[in-house]
Amino acid sequence: MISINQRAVTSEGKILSNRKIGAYHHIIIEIEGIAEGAKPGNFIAISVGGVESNMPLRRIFAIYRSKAQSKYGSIVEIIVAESGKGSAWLTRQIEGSTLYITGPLGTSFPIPADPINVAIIGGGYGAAPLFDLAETLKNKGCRVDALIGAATSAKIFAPLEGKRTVNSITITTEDGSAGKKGRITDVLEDLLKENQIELIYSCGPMGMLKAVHEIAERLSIAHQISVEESMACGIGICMTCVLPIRGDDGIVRMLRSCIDGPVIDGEKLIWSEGIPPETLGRHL
Amino acid sequence: MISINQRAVTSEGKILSNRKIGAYHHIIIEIEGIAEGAKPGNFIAISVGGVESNMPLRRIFAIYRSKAQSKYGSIVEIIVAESGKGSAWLTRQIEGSTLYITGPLGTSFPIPADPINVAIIGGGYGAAPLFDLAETLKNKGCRVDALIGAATSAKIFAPLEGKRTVNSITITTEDGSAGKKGRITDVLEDLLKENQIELIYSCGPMGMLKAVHEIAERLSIAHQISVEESMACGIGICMTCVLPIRGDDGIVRMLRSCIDGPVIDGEKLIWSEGIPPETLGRHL
Amino acid sequence: MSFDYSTSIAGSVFSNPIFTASGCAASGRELAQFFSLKELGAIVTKSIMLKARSGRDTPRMAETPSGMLNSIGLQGPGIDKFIEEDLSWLISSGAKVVVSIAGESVDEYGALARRLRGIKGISAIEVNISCPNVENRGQVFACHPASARAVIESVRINLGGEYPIIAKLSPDVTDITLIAEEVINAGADGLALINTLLGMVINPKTLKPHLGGKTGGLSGPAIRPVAVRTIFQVHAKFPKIPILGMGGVSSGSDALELIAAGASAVSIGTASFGDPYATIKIGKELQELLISHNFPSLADAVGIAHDR
Amino acid sequence: MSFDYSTSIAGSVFSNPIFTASGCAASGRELAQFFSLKELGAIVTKSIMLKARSGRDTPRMAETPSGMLNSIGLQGPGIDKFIEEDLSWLISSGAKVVVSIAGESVDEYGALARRLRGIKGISAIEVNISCPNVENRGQVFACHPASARAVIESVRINLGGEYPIIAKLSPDVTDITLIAEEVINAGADGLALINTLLGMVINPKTLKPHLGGKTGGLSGPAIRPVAVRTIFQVHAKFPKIPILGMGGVSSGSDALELIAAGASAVSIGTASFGDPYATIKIGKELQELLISHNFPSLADAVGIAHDR
Ligand SMILES: Cc1cc2nc3c(=O)[nH]c(=O)nc-3n(C[C@H](O)[C@H](O)[C@H](O)COP(=O)(O)OP(=O)(O)OC[C@H]3O[C@@H](n4cnc5c(N)ncnc54)[C@H](O)[C@@H]3O)c2cc1C
Ligand SMILES: Cc1cc2nc3c(=O)[nH]c(=O)nc-3n(C[C@H](O)[C@H](O)[C@H](O)COP(=O)(O)OP(=O)(O)OC[C@H]3O[C@@H](n4cnc5c(N)ncnc54)[C@H](O)[C@@H]3O)c2cc1C
Ligand SMILES: Cc1cc2nc3c(=O)[nH]c(=O)nc-3n(C[C@H](O)[C@H](O)[C@H](O)COP(=O)(O)O)c2cc1C
Ligand SMILES: Cc1cc2nc3c(=O)[nH]c(=O)nc-3n(C[C@H](O)[C@H](O)[C@H](O)COP(=O)(O)O)c2cc1C
Ligand code: FES
Ligand code: FES
Repeated sequence: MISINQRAVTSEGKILSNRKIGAYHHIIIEIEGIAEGAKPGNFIAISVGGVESNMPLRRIFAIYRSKAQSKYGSIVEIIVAESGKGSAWLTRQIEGSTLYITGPLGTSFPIPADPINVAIIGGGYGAAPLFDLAETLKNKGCRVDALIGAATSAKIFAPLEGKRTVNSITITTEDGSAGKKGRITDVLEDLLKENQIELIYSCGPMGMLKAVHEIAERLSIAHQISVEESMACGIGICMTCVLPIRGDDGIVRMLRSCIDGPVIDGEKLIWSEGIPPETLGRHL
Repeated sequence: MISINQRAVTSEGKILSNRKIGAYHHIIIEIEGIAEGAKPGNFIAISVGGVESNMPLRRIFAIYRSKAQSKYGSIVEIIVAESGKGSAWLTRQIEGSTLYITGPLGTSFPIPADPINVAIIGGGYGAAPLFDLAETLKNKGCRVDALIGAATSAKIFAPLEGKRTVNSITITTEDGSAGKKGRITDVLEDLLKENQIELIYSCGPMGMLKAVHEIAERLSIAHQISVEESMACGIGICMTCVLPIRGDDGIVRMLRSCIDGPVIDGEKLIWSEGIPPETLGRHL
Repeated sequence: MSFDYSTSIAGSVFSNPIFTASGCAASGRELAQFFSLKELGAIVTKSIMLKARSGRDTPRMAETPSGMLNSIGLQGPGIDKFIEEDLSWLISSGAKVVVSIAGESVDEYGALARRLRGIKGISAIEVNISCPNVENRGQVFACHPASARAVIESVRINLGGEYPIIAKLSPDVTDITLIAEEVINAGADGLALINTLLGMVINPKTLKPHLGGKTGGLSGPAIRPVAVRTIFQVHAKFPKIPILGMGGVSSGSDALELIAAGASAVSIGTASFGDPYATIKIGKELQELLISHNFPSLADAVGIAHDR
Repeated sequence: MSFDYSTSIAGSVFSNPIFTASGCAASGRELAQFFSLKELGAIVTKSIMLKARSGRDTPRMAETPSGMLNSIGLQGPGIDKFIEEDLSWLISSGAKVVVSIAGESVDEYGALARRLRGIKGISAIEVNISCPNVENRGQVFACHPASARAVIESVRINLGGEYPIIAKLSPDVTDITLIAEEVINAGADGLALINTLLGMVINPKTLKPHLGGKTGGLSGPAIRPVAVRTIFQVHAKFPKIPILGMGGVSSGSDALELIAAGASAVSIGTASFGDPYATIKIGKELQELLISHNFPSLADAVGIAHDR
């Protein structure tokens, strides 16, 4: 069993910039100790609501980019979609505000030893952690094709620098307001075949991950996914964030996606809804 | 029975200025509808902690000054002592912040029909509502002597404009850091006699009010007090803020200090601790 | 198509499902300067006792995280003065009125019920058998099936069927559905869920219990999950009994939670302390939410969480 | 004069009174990277059952105002694997360990106790008879005097007096002092107060219960007044029985409230989710507060609210 990310620290950060891009907020945070240990796929946990908050739990955000030695010091960047109360609070915080953060947390995307052809597939803000990954892969000599989809153009996260790191980028929107009209899965199979993709990295809503996985499985392409489960702690102490995962011993266990994930081998995840019957310790 | 202040409105205000003076914060709020109906002695109730606050109850502050037609629009001013979490939050709010306020609430200081000699006696921030009162009294032709006390000089609230409205001002501090060393009651009797005071207005901690009342009673001087009881609602609907008060019918009832007060005739208040035995409906 | 926002509790019809909570609107008059009481589904009055009562020592309240404790102890003028001054004013204002009663004995509840007979303009009687702010917590009739039953029987007999009886229960019991069962069998037409939870705050400076009465009743958003659970449990077992839900509602979305769990109407308590207009705001928000969920009427949403 | 921060529960001594709460620190290892576990009074492990258990369906948590619901359902590896992997690691780390156990039957509790005999390095056994996250809430042994008693007797007999027994009770009962009385008579050396309150959240979008398990346990600051009240009531009746207090503690001042009410030690649960260092921070704050109140030792503050 993998234990908590050994590089995690708890620290106080300061917002350097909070800008709206499309439907999202791009927040740059100056904070010591997190970028230093961060790898693509890791996430951070942020306290929300201030000193007299009625929200006791931290909120989880994938690291979009991080840099230990930028000209502003050690920085971490995130892409925030306003969803409920906590993310709404976050998007309202102005430059100079203090944030309490724990990170980097969770597993990171495994990097292939050899320069192979990979695809990064991002749904909505799920694209955020993939461009840093793309850069690492590029430096390894991989060919990287990107496929980014969302409901509408405002929800496509594909920053200019990101676009430069990849060999190609395909965009789909359900309403046709940007790129091809339709879903990621409408164009995925062609893209995988054309570019002879050997490994897929995907991040987005569970429905999308599942649809991608069906195609990956059919084409026998390895698939690393980053999942998004409700997390109360993010550090492995509460057991809320579990998913059924088959171990190397063949046994299915409910593993914590905050420490055994969020990056998981798509083949090991049991994709059915609920707790699968063969899970260790399943009751009744 | 007096009912809720008929001029009360609930409205959204904006902080125009928030400055530290001594141990207190002087906060000026632009808000429609409150100054219009406010009288000296009234208070306002302010929501604290922002949208995601863990503090469901409003905080109560005496109106220090208010002006319906200032050059900044309609304004209300308060003097805030940092006490617990809510007042601390308030002192941190910067210019431009929004505040949700209900007011003016409660009774006001009764103004004598004739120009008589009065004393205003304020303990700590209790002095805040008394200077506006003094101005009203001055305009009525009264002689006004002020006696302001606190533990230490930083807690003496006696603004320059305030000083100008009164005929004399005496200051006491327990540590001697300003004015006379000692308590209000050490100098009170002399002051009352010297100036032939006919009516006392006092506002401050209950212990001080009680000590002042003993002297007022002994000298047979009328005494209007402004009390500070814990209030959950401030508008008469919860029954938390009660005090034993003797009615004109001679019966003692637990009355709500938010609508039958905070300004109360000192003679009608039963000063004993707890619910007096003769109170209507006392149980056991 | 027009949306039907009305609700009914055992034959009494209300224009909308947002009521005040007993003890959180005094006798209605104080709120009347902020809005017309006719905008509310109903005013539920502060629980009234047979005789005048001064209540418990101060301090009577403590704020807690997203909640508050109160230990009012049922201060009030007694039923006669209440009827004469408060109730008559309320009825003449045109508001719908639910009168809440509390007694120290089974007989006292009966006597209260008799006093209320024949008054035109009362929509229902809420029988508070669950106030934790009494000197002897053994007096919380809702804590024990037999005493809960005895009170409701006494009220029913003495009321002579004039108004629907709503029994207000305490969440501080091992199995609230058992208490619900007893009071339904005893003739309660509806249930009010929930009264406050028994709590205590110790003052960190004096290290003594902060409240004059030591313990108090916990209300506010903090207790909402307990209210939702309780309403859900009781509605699952007694789907035909109307429930007046309450506990920590401060938005339309909160109210919808209680309705989906099984409440036919929702009382707003603590939220009115933080905002005198809370009931009005919540009423509007709830209506918008129900419409956006495509419910043709409020009634269609009641208990919907059980079917999905 | 030096301040004595240590505490003892039925003979087991701890360097300070701040423990983790069962289920809120897994088996300790996860927190060990943030600070040394030796800094804690003790680690209380996640309640372990006889066999491996996968727990309840997801989602397993919902945030609520100043609180949260969880419906983990006692997921765990089973006692054997726990002893082999988690407990051995914990003991070797030098941490003080309180092992929490949970069974589905009286016999299962007994079997768990037997399995734990003879393990060096356990400071106490916490017997969780109050987990609301089980399929059949009838299984909450702490809800009924007879079942509570039977479990503790079984544990006592099977443990052979090796470690102190701490019975963990539920606040969701009509009178917690009655349950306390039973478990004390059955041989509990201490009490853990309180487990979570049964609650529910309905998702405002789907209008279904949000949690996979429908109901969940309410924890966090929201429930602190209930914890303080419960500890106060039980300490008043059984002043000699040590209490491990818990429920919504997130600052030293909160911890002091529980101690003044009668707790000899305080477990920190939900607060650690919001801040991995919560236990350490609270421990420091509490010590400073106790010193500023001029207590020569922690022990002098225990139950002080009863004397003032
Ligand atoms: C590994 C991981 C990476 C993520 N990365 C990003 C990102 O880069 N950008 C981004 O905008 N969002 C991201 N999310 C989702 C983000 O955590 C939620 O949108 C956010 O927590 C919602 O909080 P809220 O207060 O706005 O909503 P509320 O509904 O008020 O939240 C209530 C509780 O539920 C939890 N919750 C609600 N929605 C989600 C969700 N979708 N996923 C997990 N927990 C949830 C919250 O954390 C909180 O504890 C990520 C989630 C995970 C697990
Ligand atoms: C009529 C009246 C006029 C007041 N005028 C002023 C003023 O001009 N300036 C000023 O600084 N303060 C004033 N106060 C006191 C002020 O209301 C409290 O200091 C403040 O509410 C404390 O809130 P908190 O969140 O900081 O403290 P907390 O201790 O966190 O408050 C918890 C709860 O207790 C209540 N509470 C705590 N202390 C008091 C108190 N002393 N009086 C009443 N309620 C209390 C709070 O309102 C809140 O509901 C006045 C109080 C009253 C009743
Ligand atoms: C100050 C106060 C006084 C209350 N008085 C009564 C009462 O007299 N009778 C009663 O049945 N409930 C009383 N309650 C309980 C409320 O009616 C309601 O059941 C409870 O507060 C939960 O709702 P809330 O969270 O919206 O406040 C009182 C509550 C508060 C806060
Ligand atoms: C996620 C979670 C899991 C829990 N698991 C257990 C458990 O396994 N055994 C137990 O006795 N209590 C369990 N509890 C209850 C806590 O130990 C504690 O009694 C409760 O949460 C109140 O404390 P808090 O408010 O500090 O969290 C759990 C609580 C939470 C939040
Ligand atoms: S979020 Fe707590 S264990 Fe994963
Ligand atoms: S503060 Fe609510 S009645 Fe006075």
